[in-house]
Amino acid sequence: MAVRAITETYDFPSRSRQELYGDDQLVHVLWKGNPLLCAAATFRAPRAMPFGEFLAGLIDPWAGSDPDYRPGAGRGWTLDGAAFDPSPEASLAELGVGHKSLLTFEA
Amino acid sequence: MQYELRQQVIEPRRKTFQYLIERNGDKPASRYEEGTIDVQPTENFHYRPLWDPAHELYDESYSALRLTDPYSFLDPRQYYYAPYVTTRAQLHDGFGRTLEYLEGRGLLARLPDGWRTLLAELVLPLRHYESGAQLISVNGARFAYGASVEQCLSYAAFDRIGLAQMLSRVGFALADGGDELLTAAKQQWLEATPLQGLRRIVEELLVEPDWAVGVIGLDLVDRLLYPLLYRHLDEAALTDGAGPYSLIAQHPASWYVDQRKWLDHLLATWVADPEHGARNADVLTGVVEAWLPKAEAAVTAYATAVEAAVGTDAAATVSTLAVRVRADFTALKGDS
Amino acid sequence: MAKKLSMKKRYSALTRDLDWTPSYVDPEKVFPYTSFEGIKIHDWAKWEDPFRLTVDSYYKYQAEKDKRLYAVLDGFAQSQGHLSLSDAKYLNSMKLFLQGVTPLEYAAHRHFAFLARHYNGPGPRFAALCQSIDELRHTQTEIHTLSTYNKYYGGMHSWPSQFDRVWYLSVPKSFFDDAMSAGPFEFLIAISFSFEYLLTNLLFVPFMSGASFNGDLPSMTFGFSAQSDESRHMTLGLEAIKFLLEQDEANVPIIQAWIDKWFWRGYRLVALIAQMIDYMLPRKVMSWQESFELYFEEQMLNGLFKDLEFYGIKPPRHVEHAIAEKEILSHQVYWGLYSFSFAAAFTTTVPDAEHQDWLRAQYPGTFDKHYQPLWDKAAKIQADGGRFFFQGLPQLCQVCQIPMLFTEPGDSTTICQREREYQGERYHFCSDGCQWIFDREPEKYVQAWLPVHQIFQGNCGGPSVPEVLAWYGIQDGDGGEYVGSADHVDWERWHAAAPVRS
Amino acid sequence: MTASSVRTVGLDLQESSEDTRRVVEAIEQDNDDVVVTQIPGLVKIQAPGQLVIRRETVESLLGRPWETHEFQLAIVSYYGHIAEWDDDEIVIKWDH
Repeated sequence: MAVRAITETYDFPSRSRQELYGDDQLVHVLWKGNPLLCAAATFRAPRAMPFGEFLAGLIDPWAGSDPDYRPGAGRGWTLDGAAFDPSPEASLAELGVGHKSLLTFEA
Repeated sequence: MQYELRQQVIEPRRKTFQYLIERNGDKPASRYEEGTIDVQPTENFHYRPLWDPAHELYDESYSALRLTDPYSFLDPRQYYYAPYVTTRAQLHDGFGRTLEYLEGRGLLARLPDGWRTLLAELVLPLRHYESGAQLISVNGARFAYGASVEQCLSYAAFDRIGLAQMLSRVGFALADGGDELLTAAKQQWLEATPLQGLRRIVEELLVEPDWAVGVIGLDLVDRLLYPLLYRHLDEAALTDGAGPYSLIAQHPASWYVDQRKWLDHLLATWVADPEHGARNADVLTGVVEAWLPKAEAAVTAYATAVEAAVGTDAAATVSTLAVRVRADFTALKGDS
Repeated sequence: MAKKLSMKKRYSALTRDLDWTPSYVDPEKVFPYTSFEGIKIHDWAKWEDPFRLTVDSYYKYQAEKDKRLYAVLDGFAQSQGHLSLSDAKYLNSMKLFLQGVTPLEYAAHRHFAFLARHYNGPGPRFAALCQSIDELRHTQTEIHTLSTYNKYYGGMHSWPSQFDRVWYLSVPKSFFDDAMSAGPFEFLIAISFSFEYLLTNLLFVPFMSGASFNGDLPSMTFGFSAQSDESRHMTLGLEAIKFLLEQDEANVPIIQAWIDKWFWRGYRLVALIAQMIDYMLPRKVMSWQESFELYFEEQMLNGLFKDLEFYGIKPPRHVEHAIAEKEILSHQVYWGLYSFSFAAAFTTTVPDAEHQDWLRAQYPGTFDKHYQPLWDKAAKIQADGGRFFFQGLPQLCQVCQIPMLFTEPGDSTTICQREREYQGERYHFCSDGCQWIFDREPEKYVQAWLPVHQIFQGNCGGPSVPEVLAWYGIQDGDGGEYVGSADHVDWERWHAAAPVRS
Repeated sequence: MTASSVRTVGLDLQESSEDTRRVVEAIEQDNDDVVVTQIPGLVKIQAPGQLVIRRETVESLLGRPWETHEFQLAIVSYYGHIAEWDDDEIVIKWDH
């Protein structure tokens, strides 16, 4: 269904579109089954960033909000709903992690 | 048994809100200031209006008249809601007492015929003028930029409905409680020649896209109509044995004095603006050139009918008033 | 003998008879905004004026109400009344109120002025005009009521700019921006009907009753005083919906879709109220669940919607999800605020033992099972010298803009995630309700100014938390943990000086 | 009609003033099966079907003239539909 406006066109760009982040993008990460972290986190990361760096530099410090978290403990990863087995060396772009993709893990 | 609180002086952390501290330093602020300054949102609006995608929800470009800082204009009356309704409750209470007195003594029935005709056929129809004035003012209440300007316009809009109701109540009183004179007055407004200029200008101002042009255009009419009706005719009534007219006129007249205070100050603030002042003055000149001749023609036609009813020099009064309005606008620019 | 007109006839002569149809200009141009939404009005004269209040009576009663209110405010300030609140942390609820609700009153003031100008019918125009200046009253009486507290406590000093900038305040702001940017009929259904009639009791009544119970006489007085205007506004909402439904059958599906949208939009907004009622009031009046059952389920679903059935209107879409959430909503939202209060202009804290007992008693089915363990863990972290915070920025719902902390319907342990791709970009939603709203008008919601995304774009003062907090105008001690905060320390100091016997 | 199909309507009034207490009494006099509950700061009044506030009754209890507009100073909230608000009475009921 389309919006009903007084003018024929009512068209404004997304205020979160990827080009606003240059070579970077936003990535959402959800720790499933841990209610201590009430929601998924959003990170800004270069598309060329290797997954290992993303994990160690961004996810681990955040997941460490829970004192019981051990760095690298994540398993059972999914990417946008599909099972996902990332190689630490591959970049986010190579792994198919896109702008505002949702990664989930359990620990 | 006696208790006493150990004396303790609690120093406040701050004396007012941060937005006023930044403007004026940390000193106590008035309720008017706390309830007005910086209250309107200014940034990060989420969605463009479906009814006007070219603008933001609050947008300075809704008028050609701009202020560098919208709060360089503050209401000299310092009306926030409570003093506003309190003052107006007194105005309407006073009007109600006047009407009660006139009705109680049967004084309206003793009006000279010409004055009765004036009230019924020329003054009562102006309740529709007030109703149009309300729409023009409330448009400014939505589209003006900044809570100080729009607040004055909001109250002015409500005032106009109040004025329309005052006139309507005169209509009830003249008809002994019935509404037949009001029905007739509406026909006058719609059809009588002396009123058509006024109706036309109100309708044209209703479709004026710049809210401020609408408000100033209306004010140009007010500047001719109010002094004519409630000052010139007030004096004529007293010499002509139409005291009840004067008793009624005092109430809209006192409202008009109040209305001038904020509006004159707004005009002066526009012209004095450090950044937009010169441009604002040009815009105002354009508005006066476009609308004052129409206003003068409309009110003169009306005044001619007034003369026919009560025989004063109403039309000449209008041209004197128009000269003064022009001079006031010239002086306004000279002051800056 | 004077003829006396009935109140109805007199009122009509004083208000709607003032109107005329313009002939010197095109009437369509005088009212340009009332056709694009597809609502059909055949006869504006069918509008029934529910409150026949003339201008002189309006001034008289409003002046009387304000006289009473300001007398209370002055007396309270003179007697240092703030010292007799139940506790300084009570004021967290009023901080959120000033930051998040007062600006909505102001927005309503401005946009009812739009309706007061742009409806074709004089009846609804006059009702809107009254509401416009009533809402200005509410804005100002709230500011003036809370002004006293602002002098002695944190978090209230910068509310107007915070409404434009701070992450959690984009929830109320986007809600009202959504309504204001809609056409004049949708605005009326959104605010007058869905918000004022359907949901506002949930906001004001338990909350103001809570103010009374917690020694906040000024807020109780302004709240009840504002509500007396609100009852007129509710009437406008109900009259409006009946009028629109009766005008043309083709209006019914349009109105139904607006009810569906605005119920959910409003319900998500009052999630902030749910946590206030259950977690921010030191002395409790009633739980969120009780207020929801009383003010929404009993009065609206079993009362109002039975009435609207007559027109073919059904209860709002997704209402079953709201009902299913009533035992978990306040806990989830407060836990979220607890996690992020390092970036807020209010403080949060672990509920004390007595408070937890109350929560347990009110929510026997959910508190022990799901939320007690969280508070135990938070308390343990605190006992070890730390304080639990979510050390990152949360994923936000594209529509309601609340962090995506809500759970799947019927499964209170799985975070609900909904996703849509629109013009090559992914968008996420907290619920079926929010996703449905996006799907109707994606062109609108792609414009959302999502605080987290804006921080990452560098539009909020800088990349670090201190820079963002400075841009938010949050001062030292405004946010974070209540225990040890500036308000807590001051409160303890002021009350250490106990009354002494002479 | 079963009992449960009669929907209630209701009013929340400020409990603070002496005048309001008389209004509550008037409502109790003029309506059957009224349930009055107190919550902090408030009086909650509910009745099956409809609620009427009559000027005459309020005036006799107050011992002075009372305009129905004055009800505004007492009302906090209501549910139902204000079917009538004129010089003599205020009626709250559901329409359908």
